[in-house]
Amino acid sequence: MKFKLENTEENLDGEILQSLSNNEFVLKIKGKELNLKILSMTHEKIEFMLDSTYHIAKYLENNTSRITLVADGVKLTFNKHPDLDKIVYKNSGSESAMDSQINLKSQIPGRVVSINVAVGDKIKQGDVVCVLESMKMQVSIKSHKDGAVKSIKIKQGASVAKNDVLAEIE
Amino acid sequence: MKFKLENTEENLDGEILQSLSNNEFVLKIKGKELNLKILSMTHEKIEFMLDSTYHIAKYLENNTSRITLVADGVKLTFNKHPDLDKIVYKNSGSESAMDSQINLKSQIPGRVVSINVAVGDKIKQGDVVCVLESMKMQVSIKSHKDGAVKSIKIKQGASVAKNDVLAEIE
Amino acid sequence: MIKKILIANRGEIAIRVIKTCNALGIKSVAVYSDEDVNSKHVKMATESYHIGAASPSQSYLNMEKIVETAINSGADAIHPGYGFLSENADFADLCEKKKLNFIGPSGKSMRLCGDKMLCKAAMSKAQVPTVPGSPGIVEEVEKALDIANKIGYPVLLKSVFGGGGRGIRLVHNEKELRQAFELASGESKAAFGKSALFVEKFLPKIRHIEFQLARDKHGNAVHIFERECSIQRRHQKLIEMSPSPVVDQKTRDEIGQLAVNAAIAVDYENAGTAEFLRLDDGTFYFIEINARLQVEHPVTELVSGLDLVKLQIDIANGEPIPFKQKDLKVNGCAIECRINAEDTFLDFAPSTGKITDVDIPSGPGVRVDTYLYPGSSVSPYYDSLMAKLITWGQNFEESRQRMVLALSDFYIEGVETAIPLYKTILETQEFIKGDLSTDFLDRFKILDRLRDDLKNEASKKADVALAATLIHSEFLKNKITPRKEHSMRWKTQLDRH
Amino acid sequence: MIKKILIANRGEIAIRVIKTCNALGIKSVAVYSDEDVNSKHVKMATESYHIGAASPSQSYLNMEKIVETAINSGADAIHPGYGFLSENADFADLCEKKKLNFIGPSGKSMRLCGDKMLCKAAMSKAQVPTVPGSPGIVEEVEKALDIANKIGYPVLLKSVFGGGGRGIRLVHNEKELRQAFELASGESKAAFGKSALFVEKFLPKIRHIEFQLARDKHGNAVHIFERECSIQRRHQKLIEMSPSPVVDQKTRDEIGQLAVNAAIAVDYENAGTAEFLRLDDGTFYFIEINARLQVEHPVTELVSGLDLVKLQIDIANGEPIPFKQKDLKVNGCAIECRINAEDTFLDFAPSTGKITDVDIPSGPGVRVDTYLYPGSSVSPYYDSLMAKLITWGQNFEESRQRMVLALSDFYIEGVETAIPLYKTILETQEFIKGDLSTDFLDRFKILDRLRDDLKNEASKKADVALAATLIHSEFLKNKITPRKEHSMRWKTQLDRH
Repeated sequence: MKFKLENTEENLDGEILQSLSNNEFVLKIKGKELNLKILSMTHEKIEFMLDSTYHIAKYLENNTSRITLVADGVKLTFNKHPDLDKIVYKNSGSESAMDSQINLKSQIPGRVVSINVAVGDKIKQGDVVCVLESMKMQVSIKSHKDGAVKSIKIKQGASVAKNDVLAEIE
Repeated sequence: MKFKLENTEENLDGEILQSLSNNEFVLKIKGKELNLKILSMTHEKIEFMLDSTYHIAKYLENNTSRITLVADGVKLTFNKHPDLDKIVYKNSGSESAMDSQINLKSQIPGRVVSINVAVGDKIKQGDVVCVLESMKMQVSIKSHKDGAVKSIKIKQGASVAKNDVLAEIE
Repeated sequence: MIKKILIANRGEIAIRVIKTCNALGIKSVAVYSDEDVNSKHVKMATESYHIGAASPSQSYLNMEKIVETAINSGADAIHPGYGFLSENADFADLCEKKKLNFIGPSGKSMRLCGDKMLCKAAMSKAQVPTVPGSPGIVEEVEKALDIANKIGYPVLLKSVFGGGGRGIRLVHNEKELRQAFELASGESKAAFGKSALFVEKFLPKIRHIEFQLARDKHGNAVHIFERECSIQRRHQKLIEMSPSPVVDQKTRDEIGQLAVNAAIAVDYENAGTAEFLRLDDGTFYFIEINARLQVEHPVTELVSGLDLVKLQIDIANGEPIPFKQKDLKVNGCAIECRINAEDTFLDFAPSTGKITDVDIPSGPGVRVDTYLYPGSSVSPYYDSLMAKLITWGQNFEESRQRMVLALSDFYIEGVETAIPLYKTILETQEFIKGDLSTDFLDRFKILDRLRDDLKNEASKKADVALAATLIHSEFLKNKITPRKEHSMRWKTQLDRH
Repeated sequence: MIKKILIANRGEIAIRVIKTCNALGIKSVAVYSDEDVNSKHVKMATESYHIGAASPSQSYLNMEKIVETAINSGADAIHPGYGFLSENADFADLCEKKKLNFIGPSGKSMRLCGDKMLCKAAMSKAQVPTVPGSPGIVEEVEKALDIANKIGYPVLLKSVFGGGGRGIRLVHNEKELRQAFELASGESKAAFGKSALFVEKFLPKIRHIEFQLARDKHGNAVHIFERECSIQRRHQKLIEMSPSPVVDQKTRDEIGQLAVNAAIAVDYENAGTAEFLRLDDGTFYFIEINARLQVEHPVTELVSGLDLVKLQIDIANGEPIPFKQKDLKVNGCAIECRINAEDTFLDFAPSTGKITDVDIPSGPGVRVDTYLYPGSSVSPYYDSLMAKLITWGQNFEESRQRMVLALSDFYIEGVETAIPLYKTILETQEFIKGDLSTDFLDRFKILDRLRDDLKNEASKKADVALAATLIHSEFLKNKITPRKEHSMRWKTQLDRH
């Protein structure tokens, strides 16, 4: 199987060569053979020895296209279809996935302190769209792209959750 | 409901006077009214405020006659039928439940180092029946009563688990 | 003698105070908002009372309610922690009025500490040097020019209506000052109806160094060494340590004495902190007194062996400080990292939510003050400090090594933290050499280094993660059944796969 | 320079050594038996290797296998921990032969420490006082009488074939000694074919006080203060502390120097311990050298600030001890309680099994060295020490208060422990006054007091337990449904029942 490590953009391949028993396997990772022995395993977590070293991994997300896990305390995300991804990306015809989105989302929860744009305004990437307050701090939310403000989804004084759409920029 | 606290032989009574909501109750314990508010509850564990103080209890055992729990780190056992218990005890006609048992059980796991009695031997309470070794320590297992050795259930060098019967004393 | 203390706070500092209460046999009373029903301080206190809604103004800042709770619960003293009401002079006065022993300075002293202009005047009288500049508001440009000439360019022209970097102008000569004064004055008049400008010397590269103070009701005053707190983001401390790499015993004695003089100048009582700025040439300028127990007090505890909360309680009880300045010696070195719930790459924006898992480090020389437990929550209503990781070592290097290890062992799931940032900082040569300043993060492009470190770390763990991923795929296809737990029965032979 | 250490041990001490390896950037190699597949030391080490079956003789005592594993894994040194092979001179020799740096004294020195008669002779030469008595075996009764007259009655007549209290006779005068000698001699000849008796002064009420030693390859030797280890059961230590309540600085200097002389007398290298008995009149008698890191080394670490495992590694690397005797000062007071898996009321019989739950205490001045985690196991194959709880305070009283608190916070589910016993001991006036002796438990009828304390504690918690029981009954009848966890969504208003 081929994977792309999103943290580093590295392409990796790995496979299970042999199952020695229900708990021991021979793997091939980046061309190198490794012995893996499962110590404990559930849906959420696996503890294992890889050659002679202990590791623990927690699975945070596993869907058809991506898997996110925490390996020995380090969070990593694999893209399961690195080739497919490339095709989709090419066909989208845009420079980056970010730019193609019209939704400006909040990456933090907070209370809306001020709204600094109006519908129809032409704005540039980095312009402040609104200011949120959370944990005693005021955080400016900036536009992720150049464009025009199509709609504003928030009101002053209202609370927003993480990932809520704040505005649409076209 | 009436309970006997086995740790202290105290008799206690308590009841739920009123259910204010699914999570709040008024209890009467030893004649005193107390407010109880459940913070979290599962089969194994309860966290609650009793009047204004937080408590946590873990249920270790709960059967028809006894409940054992750990309240704020302290292990307690309640007998649920203190009256019934008294009747059974009276009818058994013996001085204590211990004495009436013929089985000498091991209260520790270990390996049998030596057997110090033979079948038919007359022994007294406190006589050494056998010696077990566990965690580098030798522990003498003594007879729990006066009597004759009816049978020996272990062999030298064998391993025994906690609560295994070592011998029968009649 | 204090027998029962209400702690008018939450989070790790409430827990910290409860621990000392427990050790001293003093009963503790916790208060909590709707948001904190399941918080650890509520569970640990002798008694706990609900005081209002999640919003601080309705709970932890509600003076009347807190004082009422203290009285009703039979508490005889109030510990304010830090933040919330801890530096509120009215609250200190209210406690005094209600015969509750407020564990901190008097309202009067607190007011003096809180007013920058009054405080500066008091310091000037006590010959404690403050940042050179105008002693108050400057109405006319000629006066501003006089001051600038006296203290030397460049200078900062500031507006008292500003704050957080707004309304500040850096000027390098007379011409620039004239222009800036006119502009700023105009702006200020337009916005606020009047101009209120002052001049202060521009300090290009500074360290933040503070001294722990204690002063009892009998006038005995000591300093308990310095803390270097120069690693900051947005003027908030991230990493603190004691001793400072640039403070030798002579400097400690000298500036420590200034700090003590500052405490005397404002008739300060109980534990507090005198903050200073230090220039590269070794000049120290007093900036303010923090009239409370400081977040970073544990580093002082670890190098002095003192329990500062106990010291606070003893002083509040009217006892004399049980040691003299000469009895105090810095023992080893302690470092603290503030583990905030925030996203380093989102400009340190808050990150809140449920803590689904947490591993707290331990070991020789490691101390963690925290309210976290698996299943606990980080609330958006309160500040982002979840934990303080403090390590002690015989010297800076041992303390640093232990910190690096402890950071690696600290796992928090559910929110973003600055733990990776701290690992990067602690391993830089600049930090190791002690080349610290308040602009450390910018000056050494730490965030770029962090990005590299994170990539390297991910790259190193790629094999392990890939192995886990391959096995998980098999597991999901039901091709592997997890094996049972090892039986611990004495007689059972273990299988040997 | 040592780069990779194999730790020939398990449990808390293996973890302790790994922590220092990690701090120093040294790679660690763990070894494990079948029983320890899921043990914490296996999980923490850089590499871990299986070495055999559960029985120690087939794993942790298997010298050849351990040395082979060290060589195959590329380790350049071996740390033996305590117990197992730590005082096995043959193992030290084998390591030397295989060019593995054994972190401990030489085999030769270890042999001298291990042979009581040889060691006694060496001490006599070095003028280190040992318990008065015959210098070796006494063949004739007249010789025994001479010695008894010299050292004074009462004396103990002991057989070298005895042990654990067997074959020991207490005699008060010449007549008793004659009778006893005849009886014992006859018994011994009947049982072993020959008589081998010796005479030793009877010491009625003794303290066990030991000194931490360190000596490097350059002949530099220091003592790192004493530890008082008088609270024991069956000659095994339960509670240790430093400093001892009966050792002042003068005594420390004096007996410490004797301890150093003892180390020199046996050409001891690395960290070790000289054990002494102390009589009520202040007389100290050397009894033996423990040629290894001691279980109770953390109390010395907390009052000295040293990392003794680091010191061991430095010495093994050939480095000189980096401080002089005069640089060392006792800082505060540390107490350790050994948390064994054993049943106090079953004569301290072992208690083994799965640890279904564990809460480990923390806080200022609290250190816990342990292999426990929820789901871990206490094996009957190995010794019963699960955890060491150590507290530090500025003085004895602060350390004691912190210990009492920490003991209350320590919860271990699945096996019996002596935690309640320690709570009782720590709260007795006798312990507080420092009236310690090896027969402390019997002398003050501690087990009876423990029974009372346990009843009182149960009685105090009866209301809480009863409340929980009432609710549980309702819950089991499905009359209560557990409420859902609080939602932490920003927008969600908390319900207010």
